[in-house]
Amino acid sequence: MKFSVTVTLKKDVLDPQGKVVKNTLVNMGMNNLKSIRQGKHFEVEVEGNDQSIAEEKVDEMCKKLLVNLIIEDYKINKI
Amino acid sequence: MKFSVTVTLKKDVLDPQGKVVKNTLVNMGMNNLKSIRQGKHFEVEVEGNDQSIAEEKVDEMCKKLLVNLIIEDYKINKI
Amino acid sequence: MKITNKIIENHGLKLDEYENIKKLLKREPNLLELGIFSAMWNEHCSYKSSRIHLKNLPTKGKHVIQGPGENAGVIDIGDDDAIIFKIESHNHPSYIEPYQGAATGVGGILRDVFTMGARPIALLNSIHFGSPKHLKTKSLLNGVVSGIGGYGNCMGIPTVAGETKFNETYNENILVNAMAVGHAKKDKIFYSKAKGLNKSVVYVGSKTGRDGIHGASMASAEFDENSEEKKPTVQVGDPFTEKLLMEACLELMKDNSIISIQDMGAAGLTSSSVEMASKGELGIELELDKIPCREENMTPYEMMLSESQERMLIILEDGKEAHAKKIFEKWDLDFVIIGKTTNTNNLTLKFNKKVQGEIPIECLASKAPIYNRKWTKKNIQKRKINLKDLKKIKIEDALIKILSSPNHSNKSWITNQYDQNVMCDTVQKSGSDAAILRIHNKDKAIAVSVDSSANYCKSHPITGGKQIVCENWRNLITVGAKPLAITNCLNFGNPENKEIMGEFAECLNGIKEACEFLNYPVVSGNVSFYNGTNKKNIYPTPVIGGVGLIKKLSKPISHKFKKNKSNIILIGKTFGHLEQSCFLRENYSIIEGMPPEINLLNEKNNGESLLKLIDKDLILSAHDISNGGLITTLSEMAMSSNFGAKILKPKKLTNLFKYFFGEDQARYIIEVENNCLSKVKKILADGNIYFEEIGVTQEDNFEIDGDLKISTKELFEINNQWYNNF
Amino acid sequence: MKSSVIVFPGSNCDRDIATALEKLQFKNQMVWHKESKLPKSDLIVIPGGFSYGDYLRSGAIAGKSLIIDEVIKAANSGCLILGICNGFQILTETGLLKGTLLRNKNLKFINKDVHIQVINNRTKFTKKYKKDQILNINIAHNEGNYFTDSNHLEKMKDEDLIAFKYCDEIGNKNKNSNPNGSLEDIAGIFNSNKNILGMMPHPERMVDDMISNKDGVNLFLSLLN
Ligand SMILES: Nc1ncnc2c1ncn2[C@@H]1O[C@H](COP(=O)(O)OP(=O)(O)O)[C@@H](O)[C@H]1O
Ligand SMILES: [Mg+2]
Repeated sequence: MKFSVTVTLKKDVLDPQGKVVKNTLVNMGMNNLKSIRQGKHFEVEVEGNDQSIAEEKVDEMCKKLLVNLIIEDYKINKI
Repeated sequence: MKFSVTVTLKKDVLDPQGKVVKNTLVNMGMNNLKSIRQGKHFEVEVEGNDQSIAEEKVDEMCKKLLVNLIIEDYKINKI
Repeated sequence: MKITNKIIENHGLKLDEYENIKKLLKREPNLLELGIFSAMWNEHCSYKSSRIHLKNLPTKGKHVIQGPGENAGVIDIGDDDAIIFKIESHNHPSYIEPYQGAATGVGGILRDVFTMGARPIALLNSIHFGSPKHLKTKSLLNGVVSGIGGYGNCMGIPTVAGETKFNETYNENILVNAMAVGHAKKDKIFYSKAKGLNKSVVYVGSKTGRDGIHGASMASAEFDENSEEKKPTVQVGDPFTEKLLMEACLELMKDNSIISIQDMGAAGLTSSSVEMASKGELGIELELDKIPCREENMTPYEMMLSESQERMLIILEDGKEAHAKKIFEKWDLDFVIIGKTTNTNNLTLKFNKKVQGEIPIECLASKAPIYNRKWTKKNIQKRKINLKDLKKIKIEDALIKILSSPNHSNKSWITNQYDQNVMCDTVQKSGSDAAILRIHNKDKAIAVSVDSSANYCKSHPITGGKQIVCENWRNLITVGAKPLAITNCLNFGNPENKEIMGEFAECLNGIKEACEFLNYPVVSGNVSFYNGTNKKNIYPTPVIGGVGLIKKLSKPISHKFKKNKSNIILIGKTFGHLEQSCFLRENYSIIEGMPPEINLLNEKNNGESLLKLIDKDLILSAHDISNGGLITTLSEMAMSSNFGAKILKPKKLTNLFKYFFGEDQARYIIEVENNCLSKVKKILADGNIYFEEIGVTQEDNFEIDGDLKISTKELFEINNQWYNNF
Repeated sequence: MKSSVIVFPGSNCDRDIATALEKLQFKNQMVWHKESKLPKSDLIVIPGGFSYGDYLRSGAIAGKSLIIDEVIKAANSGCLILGICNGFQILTETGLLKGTLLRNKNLKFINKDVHIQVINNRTKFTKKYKKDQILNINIAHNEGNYFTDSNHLEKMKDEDLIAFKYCDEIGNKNKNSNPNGSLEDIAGIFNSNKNILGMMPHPERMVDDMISNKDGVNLFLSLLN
């Protein structure tokens, strides 16, 4: 069973990477770009047939390792 | 108008991050984890009302900067 | 908004402090003003509990250009060169978010140094963690080390020395102290004191966000179970922007545009503007609408208390604005004139064309509270240890236990994550007593080292305080440097507790005494109180960072054995003091007793004589004897080289454990070639220095006559395994 | 010999390489990335460091700067180009060198002295070294794990485009001697014309006995004549 996990920086937390990427794109002429924020993405495959159990497992992985809950939010989607 | 861009490593490209993350999770007891691959995620906001024009812009950003086409694939979604 | 007791408390102010504020203002403050008071009056910014003790430290000397009170201390190293350095703590933020906490700690201390006109040339750190068995220790260690590396590596400043220690009293409150050392031209040093009326006050660097609002008051409050939930917005470090800010500032500093400059550290815009005005005895007026903001709808309160990183405040000479702006634009940084100096002696804050807050500067600075907190003398835990009562062990096993322990293990797992070589002036890096950095394009160098001894300080704070200064002094001497001055970071528990305040006062007395005797002044420092949780305080952990000078860099001295069949000499007397030793701690878990005594006269004579030997080029290697005693020191010299040693049994002290593991102070090991031996002995004898010839170097094996024989390779592996398995 | 060192925001080994070049008698100048014209030079160096903080991908943003078009032009007309560490990463991002540099296999920054072997010594960059000579040289990077597709790897082998490989002090190549996991122990590569060299180790850090050793000197001396 496959899930995608999207990890984003919380609102109000500085995103140094997004800032530089935005400036670069604007300098390259993309002037209708309003904002860009960078995050992480994981594609996780777990064994088992029960979606809710599997999803719980993935949630545990996020909490324990993949996500820094102090500065990041996350979303899990079945794919 | 907001889009999400997901950037993943191509299939045959080594993913050292994913590998270490996987080993760590397995060591933490997540033994039904089959695979995990790490990628990037962007939240892009562009001005304008025409979705197809906006999407084209985002596509251009991907090709010109956000993605290293030699080793990475990407997907754009309206959000 | 009515200021309630709850609001006052949330700002970390006591009710009587609030009454004091009303008296000074002759009215009630509004919320913005209250926030500003809370930022300026908290422990971190006001030093209200420590100031009366810090006053006693010796801060002057032949080499001192600027002592405590500025962003960093400045010393003269001859020619037209000055060294600017300081250490600072970032303990609380690093516990909450180890990577960002440690990274922004490094960023902060770097700004303190380049604000004064120095190009940073070295970073050091002292990091203390809880027991390795504690659940959080591993991820905290990992996060802190990568945070320190992440910031310094990106800036391109070598991280060259430090110390890493584990002890369960840091389980819930780790220590992350970072030190930066910079080089400047003596006649190009910049200060924070404002001068002149109507001068432009300029904001440069990153934009202001809602980062770490109330960070300074957090650093001044004890942790409790809820603090992890109370997380304020964590500051994220942006070393790339800091690198640009550094280059831009150094570029602007080449001419005479700057009147005064101050980084925005704890309490951001508030403390930087107040500090500049207060030193210059001026007023300052800020138009907050002009502050470059990262988020929408930021309030004056948020702008004044934000601790966003990588920002500076500059007061410019008339007519230099356009020139300065051009430089900051070149480096893609914000540059905005946000206010001016005034003659009102007030901090005046305007927003939407209205005055939103106005406070006399002196209320925030010189009239901030100062406390003479109650303190009690340390109750000494006497415990005489009789070795006969303890389980018998072999010397070899005891040594292996020490070398393989977390506190003594080889730290290359850590130091390999730091770029130690960038800037191409690192003559000697981590792994030795002190790092050596060449002054760019010259043939002189400085040596740097940071040290602490929490166990000694806990058991007898005065002796402990003296001991760290001496150990730091010794670490510089062994690499052939003349110790010039120190910076210090005083990490302690809750100062409202009499015993903790006693530890502080007594440690400081010890530091003072040693500094005075060794002519080793304190030029900068930092105090971090409230390290602890739920009434459990950390061990008193003052950290000393020292800088020494090597006038002529010819052959750098290290602690590696250099040659086969050379003579090993022990300088200093061995009494066999085992209480508070690694030997008892690691092998028997005995932690009571007095630390070894400090004899400052011996320290001075032994150290100065060793310097003489090094100056005359008479020795091959040198190492000071500290934790773990003689045998540990000898094994370190062997493990780091290709040679072993054959050591004789002592002639006088018959108990081998006392002789080999005792931690008596003021001792060094030196390696001397045969053809220099008689000269060395003569100099030591002439100086009335006690020494013993204890053995010779040999190939392959580390050996004590008849008692122990182990290959140096094996020793190295034993010493190397802990981190790699952690 | 005239050299130019390109300085990007965040470059931090620019002074180091300039010092080394000057010490070895190059006539060197620094070129700020916003300049649109390159001064006439025989050698262009893209130094190490963290251009743009290594944000997004190391080297990616510098690879889009104005001056890079000039570097590409110069490269195509045969000018010698040396990319060290971040410079190597930038060269792969611009396409002047093929392949890419992934995160180190242990996901940690690595700074230490390692050994590398000179694989091809018949080039303008390496001719003063002996074939198979082993150098002791400093590395300092997060992303030095070289990767490329199998076609390109074959081509590099056929055309002798591998400059250096990681090894141990006697030339053995195995897991322990490869610090970052790079494909076939590759530490540095050439382009087909062999006028471009990208390498992760820092030769500019190895030109001074007081600091390290002189194993990097011959790279610069090779370029001088
Ligand atoms: N966190 C660290 N950062 C850099 N260097 C470190 C760190 N921890 C330890 N070291 C280095 O490891 C070596 C051993 O440390 P330590 O045992 O504290 O030395 P000493 O007893 O001489 O003060 C020193 O060279 C020190 O600089
Ligand atoms: Mg030492």
